[in-house]
Amino acid sequence: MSQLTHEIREAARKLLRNKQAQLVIGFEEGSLPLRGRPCFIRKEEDVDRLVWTSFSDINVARYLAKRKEKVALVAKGCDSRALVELIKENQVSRDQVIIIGVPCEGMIDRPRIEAEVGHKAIVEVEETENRLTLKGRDFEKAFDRREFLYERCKACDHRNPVLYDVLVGQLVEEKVRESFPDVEAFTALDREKRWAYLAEETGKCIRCYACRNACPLCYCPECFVDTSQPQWVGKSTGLSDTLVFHLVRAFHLAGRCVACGACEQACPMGVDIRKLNRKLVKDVKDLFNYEAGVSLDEASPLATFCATDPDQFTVNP
Amino acid sequence: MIREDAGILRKERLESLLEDLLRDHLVLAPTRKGELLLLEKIESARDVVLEDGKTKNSAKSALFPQRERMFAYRAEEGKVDIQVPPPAEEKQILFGVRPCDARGLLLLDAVFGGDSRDPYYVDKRIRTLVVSMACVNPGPSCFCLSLGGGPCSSDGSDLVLLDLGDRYVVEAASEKGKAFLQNPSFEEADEEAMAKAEKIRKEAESAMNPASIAKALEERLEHVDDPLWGDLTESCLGCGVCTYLCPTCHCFDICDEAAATTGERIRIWDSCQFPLFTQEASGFNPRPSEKERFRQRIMHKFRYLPKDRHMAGCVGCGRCVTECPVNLDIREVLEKLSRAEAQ
Amino acid sequence: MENPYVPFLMKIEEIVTETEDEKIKTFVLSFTSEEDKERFAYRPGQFAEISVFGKGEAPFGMASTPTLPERLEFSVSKIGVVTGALHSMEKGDMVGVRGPLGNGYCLEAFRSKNLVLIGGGFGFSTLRSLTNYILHERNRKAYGDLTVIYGARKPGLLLYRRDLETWGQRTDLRLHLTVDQKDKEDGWQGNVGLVPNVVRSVAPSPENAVAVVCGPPAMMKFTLPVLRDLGFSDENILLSLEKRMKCGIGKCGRCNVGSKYVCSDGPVFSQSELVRL
Amino acid sequence: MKESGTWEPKIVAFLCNWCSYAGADLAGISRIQYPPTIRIIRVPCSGRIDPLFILASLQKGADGVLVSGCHPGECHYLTGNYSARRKFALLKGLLEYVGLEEDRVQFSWVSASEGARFAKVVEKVTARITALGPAKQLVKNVPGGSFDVAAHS
Repeated sequence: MSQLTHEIREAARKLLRNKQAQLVIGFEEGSLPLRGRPCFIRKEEDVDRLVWTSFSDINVARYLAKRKEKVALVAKGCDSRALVELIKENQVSRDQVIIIGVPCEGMIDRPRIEAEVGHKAIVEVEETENRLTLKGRDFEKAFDRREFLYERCKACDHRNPVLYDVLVGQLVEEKVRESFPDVEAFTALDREKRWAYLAEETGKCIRCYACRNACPLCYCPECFVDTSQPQWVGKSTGLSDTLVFHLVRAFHLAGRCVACGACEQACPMGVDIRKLNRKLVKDVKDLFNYEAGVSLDEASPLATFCATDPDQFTVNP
Repeated sequence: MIREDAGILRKERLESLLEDLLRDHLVLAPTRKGELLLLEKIESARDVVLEDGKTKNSAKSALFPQRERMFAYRAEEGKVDIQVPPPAEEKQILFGVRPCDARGLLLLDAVFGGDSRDPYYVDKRIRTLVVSMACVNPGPSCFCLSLGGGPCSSDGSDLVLLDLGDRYVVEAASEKGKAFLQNPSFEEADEEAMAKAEKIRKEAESAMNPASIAKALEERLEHVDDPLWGDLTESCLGCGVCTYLCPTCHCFDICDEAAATTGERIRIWDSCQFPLFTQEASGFNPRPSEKERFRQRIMHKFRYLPKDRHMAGCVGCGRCVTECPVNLDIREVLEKLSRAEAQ
Repeated sequence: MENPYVPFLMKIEEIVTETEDEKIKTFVLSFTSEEDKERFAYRPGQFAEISVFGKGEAPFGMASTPTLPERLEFSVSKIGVVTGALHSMEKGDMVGVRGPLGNGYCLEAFRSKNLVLIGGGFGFSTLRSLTNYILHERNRKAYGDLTVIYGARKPGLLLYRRDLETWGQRTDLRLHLTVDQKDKEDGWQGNVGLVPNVVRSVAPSPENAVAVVCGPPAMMKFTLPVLRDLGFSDENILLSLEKRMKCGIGKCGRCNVGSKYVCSDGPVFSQSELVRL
Repeated sequence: MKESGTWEPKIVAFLCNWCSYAGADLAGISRIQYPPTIRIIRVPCSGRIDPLFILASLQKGADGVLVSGCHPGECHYLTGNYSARRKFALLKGLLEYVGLEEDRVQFSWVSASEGARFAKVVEKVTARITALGPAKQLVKNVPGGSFDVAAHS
């Protein structure tokens, strides 16, 4: 058992025992190799289900909205950032949550590992320090986990929780401020190439809405794709409607997206959803000097303005 | 001849067989699109990927596509003209689907066939030959055995291929399949091959770790208000992954896509996991939360369909297990329901 | 192969605004071909899917009676996309119709029985169909006593005013109208009270009788125990359910309730069937 | 669409009631000529514009969209256009990024007294969109003139 797992369990046990929290939301082992999953602990005797692995990759802040009880949340950097936005948007009250902060060293990119072993069935996984051993029926392969992190985790500059009440483990060193080489590289492509890429990615989408439903900040009671009067977006999988869904969803997350990757990770079809979000994260930073989910005090960029905001994009005859 | 419903296909003849079929068939087979393994129309035998397990999408996509035109219309000056697309002429082959997917077609047959036949499905179905690939190496999420199928089951297939290493044993499971075996690519099956196939079949079955879905489940499902449902569904995101990728889920919506005077009526997949599925125009929703919707999914599959169509709405393919974004494992749900006493 | 998803065309002959709030209109439709008319042999309690091309389809129970086979009537409450579009249509416009769908009321089982029809609000439309069917001179003798209890929220929301007047003058039918509330100005002389209470005070005899209930969920829920108290057995209480439906032929899965589909197994169920679901 | 050669674009123009709409009116009563390419939708403020309005226009076959509001600092509701400006900047960037033809969606500020400016904006916007030709990228393919059953299935 890792030290972090141990410390998370102890923190949860204490909070439940002292009745400081009625519910602990954290991670447990999944039912399959390479999988973790959210878990909901209400009794002290269940605390040992909690674990911390390279697969504790779901954004659990998603489960906070509309709860009545006092909740302790096991939060890595991105969970805590989502929580900051939720608090700012009055979806969660700060007093209602006890944050068990976990410094995060990145989560493993499951699809990439699966491709690495040639899509063979993985039956068992062992994790020790930075070593990951995968076993199948007729193979065994070991990896350095640091080489197989999600792209978003490699680029992450908020690995430590930005907000916490209890800290487990030791804070890790943060990377230097992120630049956006991916966005710049994509921008440099021909317009036709960019459109073709997005059309192809959109073409994979099956409109299951896993991206939206996994997103900690997509909490609208009625999503714009679901309204019928008027029906803004058609329900079928044609390029036009599907792309408009992704564009507007990305736009609704402008200045709010904390780059946790819950969307792309939930997507069963491997659609490059973050392509759009990353562009908006960059523009929000460049144009309005704002970064989502890092400060409780700073106003959200689309809820405020500045007289000197950029204007060059308008037509000036 | 040992058995007239069995034959041998040497692996080196697979490509020429497929090329041959491609001449006058629409052939759908597992193929890679980037990292995705999809059951899709192939252009060349070389696109086929038979070894990598099940495709991301299920075989239902071939017969019950996510989006399908029911008819086109033109409505002008008090006149309406409706045009129904003519049924496809081309024969199609689903090549290399897994036995779970083939078995799933039986449920779709029961739903879309039967009373008031669904012409869109049935037209395609009668033109379709299903050649499945037995699973000699079932994955950790597979549980077909728990639902009456098996890694080498022939239910729903016309032919089943079983990999012996250098060749396939091919068994026909229908008259259509038998007729197909007349193709000169196949050779006569020999005793040794058949015995080897049987051994592999047994091994594949014993390598599986079926979920223990007890008889008690049936009785337990009678208790709609079981408090266990709340605990079971706490992590559910309410997305449509499980139902859209499921080989048996078949719920759909019908809607119009319109320009000013012309348009089309389409049907598209829908999911019982979405609030809009049952929400009435007044805003009232008989299934207001993930709990009721998840329960409906389980009930429909394991209680209603067995009564109504004499077959569970689940073939144990495990797609919902591997693809659920939060790993809400249906096997565990069923096990818990089979185990616990109703309260 | 017969395609059950393709509608045939009908022409709007007349549009009757039924209620004072103009939210419910009855559309009188005529067939455009003799074949369509012949194929559309229906019984009260069945429904049809009406298409507004470009907007979609929605299910409506037939409010007309099969004894007048030239015309179909549908009462439409303006709440959603299709109903909104229907409400803006005019005389002469074309709509698509698919049907008849569903099981309808089991007329064979009603023969020589006393019938108690209990309707609330908009749910009364198929009971109007049934009432007019039974009152037809060819049919009346085949059935026993006929009691109709019908309520709306306000007097101005009662449907089928003309029918109600005619029925009120007949001696072979006991008609009890009620409203939940009345205004001072509307001059309502009749009953004031909720449908379940009216059923209790009318107290129809369960002897050789069948009760048919159709109305909003709350009304059905509270009427049920009253009927049971009066001695009606669950087999003799029929309910017409309303659910979101799409295909109308038991395929699309939307209206699944237990192992039944409201569209193809219903919409009419006996209470004893519903208890088992 | 007219015969080839005489094609002119259809442009949906969302105009703020308090400025650009009045500006368009002024252009009209001042008899200032500008291309008859725009279909005006009056909105109470440029802050009312939801990106969905713009995208839905393109889906339904508009060749371009123009959004025009009050000059920054002159909003009838004080700050509506300031908020809108931030949204528009992000939207414009996003649409460009995904490879939508850049000039399909354009924004401008025109006051109630600027009839001539309004005409010039329309001229410029029309010229750019005309140069692009009919929009294809986001248009939703509904069986149209050909009424072709085989297509799009």
